Amino acid sequence: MAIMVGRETKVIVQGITGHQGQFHTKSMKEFGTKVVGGVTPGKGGSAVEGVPVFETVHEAVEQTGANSSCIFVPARFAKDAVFEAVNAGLGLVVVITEHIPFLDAMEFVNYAKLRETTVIGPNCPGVTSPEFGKIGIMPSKMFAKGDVGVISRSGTLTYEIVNALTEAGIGQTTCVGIGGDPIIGSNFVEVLSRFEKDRKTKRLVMVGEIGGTAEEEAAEYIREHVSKPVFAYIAGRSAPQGKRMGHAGAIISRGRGTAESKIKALEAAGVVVAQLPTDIPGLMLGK
Amino acid sequence: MAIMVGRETKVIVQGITGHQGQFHTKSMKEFGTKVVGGVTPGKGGSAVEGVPVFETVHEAVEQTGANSSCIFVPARFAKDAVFEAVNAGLGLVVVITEHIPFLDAMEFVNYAKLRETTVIGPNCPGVTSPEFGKIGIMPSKMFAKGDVGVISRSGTLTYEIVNALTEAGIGQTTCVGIGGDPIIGSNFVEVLSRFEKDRKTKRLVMVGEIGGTAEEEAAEYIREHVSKPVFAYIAGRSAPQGKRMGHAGAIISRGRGTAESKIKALEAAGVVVAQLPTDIPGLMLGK
Amino acid sequence: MAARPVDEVRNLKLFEYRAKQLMGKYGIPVPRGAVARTPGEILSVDYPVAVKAQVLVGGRGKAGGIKFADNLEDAKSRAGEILAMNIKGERVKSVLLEERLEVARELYLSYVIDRSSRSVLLMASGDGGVEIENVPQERIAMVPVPPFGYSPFISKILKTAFGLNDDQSKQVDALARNLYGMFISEDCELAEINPLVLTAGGQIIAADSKVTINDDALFRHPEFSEDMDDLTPLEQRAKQEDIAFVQLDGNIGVIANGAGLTMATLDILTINGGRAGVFLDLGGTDDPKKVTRALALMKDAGPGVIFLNIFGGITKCDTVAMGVREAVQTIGIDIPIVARIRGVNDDIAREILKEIGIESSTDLIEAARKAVKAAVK
Amino acid sequence: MAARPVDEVRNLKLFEYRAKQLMGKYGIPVPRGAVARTPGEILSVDYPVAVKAQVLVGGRGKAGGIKFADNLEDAKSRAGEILAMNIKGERVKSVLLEERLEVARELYLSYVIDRSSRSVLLMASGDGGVEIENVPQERIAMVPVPPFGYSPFISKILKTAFGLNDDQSKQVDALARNLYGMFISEDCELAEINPLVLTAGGQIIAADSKVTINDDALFRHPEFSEDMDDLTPLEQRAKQEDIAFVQLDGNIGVIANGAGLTMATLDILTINGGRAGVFLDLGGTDDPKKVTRALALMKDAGPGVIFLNIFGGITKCDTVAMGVREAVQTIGIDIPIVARIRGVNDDIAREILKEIGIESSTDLIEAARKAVKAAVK
Repeated sequence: MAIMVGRETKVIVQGITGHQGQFHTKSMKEFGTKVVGGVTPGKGGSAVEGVPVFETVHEAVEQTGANSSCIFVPARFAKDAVFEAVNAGLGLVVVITEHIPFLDAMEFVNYAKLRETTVIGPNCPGVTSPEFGKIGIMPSKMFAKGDVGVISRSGTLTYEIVNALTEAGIGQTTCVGIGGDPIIGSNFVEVLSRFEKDRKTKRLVMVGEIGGTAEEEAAEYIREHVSKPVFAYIAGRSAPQGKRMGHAGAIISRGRGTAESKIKALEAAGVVVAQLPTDIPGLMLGK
Repeated sequence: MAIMVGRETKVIVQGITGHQGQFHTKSMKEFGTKVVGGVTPGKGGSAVEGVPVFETVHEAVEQTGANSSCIFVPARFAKDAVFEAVNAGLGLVVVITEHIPFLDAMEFVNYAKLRETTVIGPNCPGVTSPEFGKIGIMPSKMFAKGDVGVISRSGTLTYEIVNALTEAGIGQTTCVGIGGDPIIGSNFVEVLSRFEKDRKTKRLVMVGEIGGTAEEEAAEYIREHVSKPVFAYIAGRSAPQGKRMGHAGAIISRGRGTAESKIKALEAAGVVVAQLPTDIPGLMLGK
Repeated sequence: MAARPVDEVRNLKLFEYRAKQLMGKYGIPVPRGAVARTPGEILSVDYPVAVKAQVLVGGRGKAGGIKFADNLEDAKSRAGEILAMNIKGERVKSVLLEERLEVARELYLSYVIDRSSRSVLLMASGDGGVEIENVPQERIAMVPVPPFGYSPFISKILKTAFGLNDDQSKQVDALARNLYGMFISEDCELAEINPLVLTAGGQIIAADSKVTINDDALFRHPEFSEDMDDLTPLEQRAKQEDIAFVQLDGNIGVIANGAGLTMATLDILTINGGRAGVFLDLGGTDDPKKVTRALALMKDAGPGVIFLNIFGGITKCDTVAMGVREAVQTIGIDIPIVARIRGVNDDIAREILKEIGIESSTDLIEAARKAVKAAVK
Repeated sequence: MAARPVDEVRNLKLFEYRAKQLMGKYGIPVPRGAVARTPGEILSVDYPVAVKAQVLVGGRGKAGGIKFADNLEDAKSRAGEILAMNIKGERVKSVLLEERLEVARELYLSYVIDRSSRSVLLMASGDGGVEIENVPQERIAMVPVPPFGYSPFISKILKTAFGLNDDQSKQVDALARNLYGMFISEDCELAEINPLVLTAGGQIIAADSKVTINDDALFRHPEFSEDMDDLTPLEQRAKQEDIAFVQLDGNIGVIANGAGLTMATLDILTINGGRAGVFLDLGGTDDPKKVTRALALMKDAGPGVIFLNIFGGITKCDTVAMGVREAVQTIGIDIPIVARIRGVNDDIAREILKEIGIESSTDLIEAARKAVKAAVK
C-alpha cells in the first residue's frame, strides 16, 4: 500500500507537449507509472512518448479512464487547467507549475475541495510511491521501497533527505512534496492523516521550513491523532527574517512561524527534530 | 446515540425575534433542546423566551459556545444568514425558510461544503432526535425514542408517518426532514451514510416523492453501502406529470424521476416499498 | 413548506419571443423577428419568414404551429390560421414572425439547475433538434459550471462537442458565456437553445429559445410581472395566495397541507377508486383567512366533493377548522366536505367542524373511502 | 521551484502614497495629499500638514520620519530634514504631505492572504494604531471572506467590532467592500489600513495604508512596473533572472537550488561556524546561462568564498557545472569556489568542474566545513 499513488493510478499529463511535459512523461513512464494520456489544446490526435494527446481532459478521461493528472501548463493558464481536471472528476491533481498567483491557487483549491479532488501543490515536486509510480518531477533514482512516509514543503531538500534515507537502507511508502507556496491544495495535516491510516507506513518524516504556521498546526495534529513516530527537520534556523510590511502577518502568526516556534511545537508533540537534514537517517536508526 | 442532534448540541436561532422564531424557540426548549442564543440584527442585548439575543452569529458563538443554528429569516436574507452561520464555524445549520431562490441555495450549500458545515434544508421541517432535542419545527408530541432513523423529503408526510410509527410502538433515533427544494444541503445519500454509521439506528424509513433522481441515487447507495433494513414510501404515484418545458429535464432524468422508476430502483436495492404511507409500521412489524 | 406543482420545480415560463428578447439583451445572436397578436399587426417583415405559434407546451411544430410565408399577405393568412389554433389545450395568443435561417447544422445548448450536482449544469450536443432527449448520453457533454463562474475550459469542451472550427468556436464561446451571465443575472431555472443553428454563412444563432425564471427569485426581477398571463384565472388566484393548485380530471377536490401529504392523498384516493379533480396545497400557514380563501377557490373549481386532509404541525388543525367555518358561514360552501384531521390541536378542530355539521375522522383510509363514496353519488 | 526570500511570500511593496492612490481609485476615502521628492517640489498644500517619509520599513514614526508643519516654509524645511534621513537602512527618497486629521478614534482593518484558512482573511479591531499586534486576539475580529465574495454579514461584524453607529457603519461597509474589490482586482497579498481613522467630524478615512501586490500576478498588472525601484541594483538583476537573492552580513556566498536546500545550507554553515554573506537560489532551471549569470551576480556581491551546493533533480548537476565553467572562462571568477554536487548527472558535473580546477565533494558536511575554512582565510 501507499498513499495517493497506487496500483489503480492512471495519469494524464496536462501540458504534455511542452518541454517539461515531455521530459517528465518519459521519466514517469520509465519509473513504471501508468501514464495513459496527455492534454494539449490544439494538439489532440498526436502522441508524446507513445501516449495519446487529447484536446480536453474530459475527452482524455472518457477514452483512457484516467483518475489523476500532472499539470505542467504555464502559470497564467494553470488555474483553468486545474479547473478542467477537477471538473472532469479526477481524484488527484498534482500541480507542478510555479509562480501561480495566490488568488488563482485559492480558487482552484476551493473548487477542488468542493468536488472532492485532492490537489498537491502548486509549486511542488509531486508524489512518488516507489512501489507504484510517481506523479511529478522527483528524480527517480533515489527512492527505495520501504515503510517510511515522507512529507515535505521543500523540493530539493526532500531529495536530499530521501537520498540519505535510501543510502541508509530506509525505504519509503510514499513521498509527498506538498509545495512551498502559501496556498497549497494539501497541507501537512491532510497528508499526515492519510499516512496515519496507511497500514504499510510505519514511520514518518516531515520536512518543514520557516514561515507560516503549518508546522505548528501539524504538531497539534500529531499530538492528537498520529500514533506513528515522526522525525522532522525544519529548514531556516539561521535564515534572516524577511522585512515584513504591515501588522497583519504579526497578528496571524502571534510569534509562531519561526524555526524555534516550529521545533518547540513539534518536540512538544513527541516529534524527533533533527538539527541537520542529513541527521534524519541516523536518528531513525537510533544512532 | 442519534445523528446530527446529540447531547452536545447547542442551538442558536437566527431570526429569533420573528413570529416563527419565537414560537419555535419555545417549542424547541420545551422539547429539551439546548437553545443557547438567538440572533437578530438591531435586537442584540434583548431576550426571547429567556434566551439572549445577539447582533451577529460570531458574537453568539463566542458567548454561548453554540455549534448549531436554526434559521427562520425571510427568504431574501436567508443566503446571508447561512453564510454568516457557516463563517462562524457552526457544524450544523438547519434552514427552515422556504422560497429561497435556487441560486442562493446553491451558493450557501457550496460554501457550507467548503467549510465542512452540514446544512439541512432549505424549506425543511428540521431534525429531531427524540432523546436529545429538535432543531426545527416538527410537532413535538408525535415522537418516541427508539431505533428507527427517518429521512424524508416531505414535511407533513413525515409527521403522518412518524405518528403512525409511534402509535405502532416504533420509536426513532433521529428524524431528518431534508426538504423538498431542488437544491438542498444534505440529500438522501448523505443522511443515509450517517444513519448507517450510527450504532443506535437499526432500521431506516425513507420518504420520497416524484421528481428529480435523488431516490434513484439513494437506491444505488443503499445497494452498495447500507446494511440496515430500509422501508420506503414514494408519494405521487397517481399525481399528474407537470407540463415540462424544454428538453433539459428529460436529458438529465432519462426516464427516471417517476414514482415507478423510484420504486423499481428501491426494490431492486432490497428496500421494502409501501403502497401507502400508513402501511409502513405494519411492514416493519412484519404484518 | 409550500408545494411544487407535482414534478415541476417552481418557475415562470417565458414565451419564445420574450426569451429571445432577453437573450438579445445579453448579446446572444437571435433571428430578427417581430411578435403579433392579430394578423392586422403584421406590417412588414423580411421574407421569407417563419410564423411561429407562441405557446408554452412542447411539440408545437408537429401540431402545425410553425408555418412559412413568402410575402405579407401570405404571412397574415398563416398568422390568422395559427392564432385560431389550440395546441395541446393551450390557446395561441400571439405569433412570432422570424427570418428563416439557412441551416447548415443544428446544435443543442442549455443551462439548467441540476439537483444532483447542485450546480448550474451546461449541456451541449452536436446533435441538436427536437429529438435531443433521444440522443445517446455519451454524445451530450454535461458540465457542471464551477460556482466561481464560467471558465475558459468550457469553451474547449464546446468546441469538441460541437465539432467547430476556431471562428465558430469563438462565437459559441461568447454565446455560452453570455447565456451563463443571463442565467445567473436573471435567476433562470432553465435557459435552453434548441436548435442552436450554425448557418450556411457560418454564423451561430439561437433559433429556438426556452427560458424559465425561478419563481422564488422574482422579487429581484419585477420586470417579469407582465409574463404571468399564461395562468388560468384560478391558477393566478392560487399563485397570489401562495397555494399550490393543480386542475386534474376527476371530481374530488383535495385540500391538504404540504406537497408530500397532498400527493399521498391523491395516491390513497386513487387506490380506493377515486379521482381528484383539483388539488390545493395550503402549505404552512397560521392564517385562517388563507384557508377561507382556499375554500372559495375550491368552490369555484367546482368538484363533486371536498376532501380535507390535514396533519397539523406548523399549520395547526384549529386554524384550518376556523378557516373552514368562516368559509361555510360567509361564502357558503354547497359542496359536501369530508374531513380527516390529525396532529396539533385536532380535538379543537373536530369540535369546530362538528358545530358547522362536518363530521371528521382521524383515520386516513376510512376518510378517503368516504370521500370516494360521496364523489360517486 | 523558486524560493521565497526567507519567511516572506513573494510580493511587491507599494509606498504609502502609491497605496493611497490605488485606494482612492477604488473609492476608499484617503486624506488629501501630495508627494514630493525635493523640498522645491512643494508648492502649496492645506495647512496644518503632516510630512511623512515614504519608506517600506516599519517604525517610521518612532524614527522621526513623520513631522508636522503649519506653513509652506515650515513644510519645506521639515521635508528637507526627512529627505536627508536613512530609516533602518532605507534611504528616504520622497515625502508625502498630507492634511492633518482630527482623530476621534483609531481603528484597524486589513485583508491578507491567509495560508491556514486558504482564504482572504479580513481582520478588524476597534483598537487600531501602531501596536495592533499586541492587542489581545479576542479583540480582533478575523473573518475569512467567503470565496464567493464580500458578504453583507461582514458589515454587521465590522459594526460590532468597531462599535459604530448606523451612519459610520455604512461608511465602513462601503470602504471594506471597496477594499476587498481592490484586493481581488489588483491581486494584493496585503491591504492594510492602520489606523483607519474616525474623525471628530464623523468621517471614516484611511490614514495610513500598506499594500503589497503578489509578484506572480504582476503579468496581469503591468502598471506596477514603475514600483519596482525599492530594490538594490543586485536585487533587481536577481529578480529579472528569477533568482532568489538575499544579502546578509557574513562572507560566504551560497549558491543552491531550491528554497529548502538553500536554507538548510545556511543552517549547516552556521552550525559549522560560518556565516553567509549572500545567498542565491537558482530554483529549477535547465539553462546553463542562468547559472552563469548567477555567478556573475555572486561575483559582484563579492563574498570571500562561494559555496555551491547542488542536489540535482529538475536542475541537473551537469547543467550547473556547464554554467560554472562558462562563468569561470568568460567572466573570470576570482573568488574560491567550494562545490558539493549530488543527484542527477553528478558524475558528469564533477568531471566538468575538475577540468576548470574545482574539486567537488558529495558530502554536505565535509563541503560545508571546507567552505567555512576557506572563508576564514
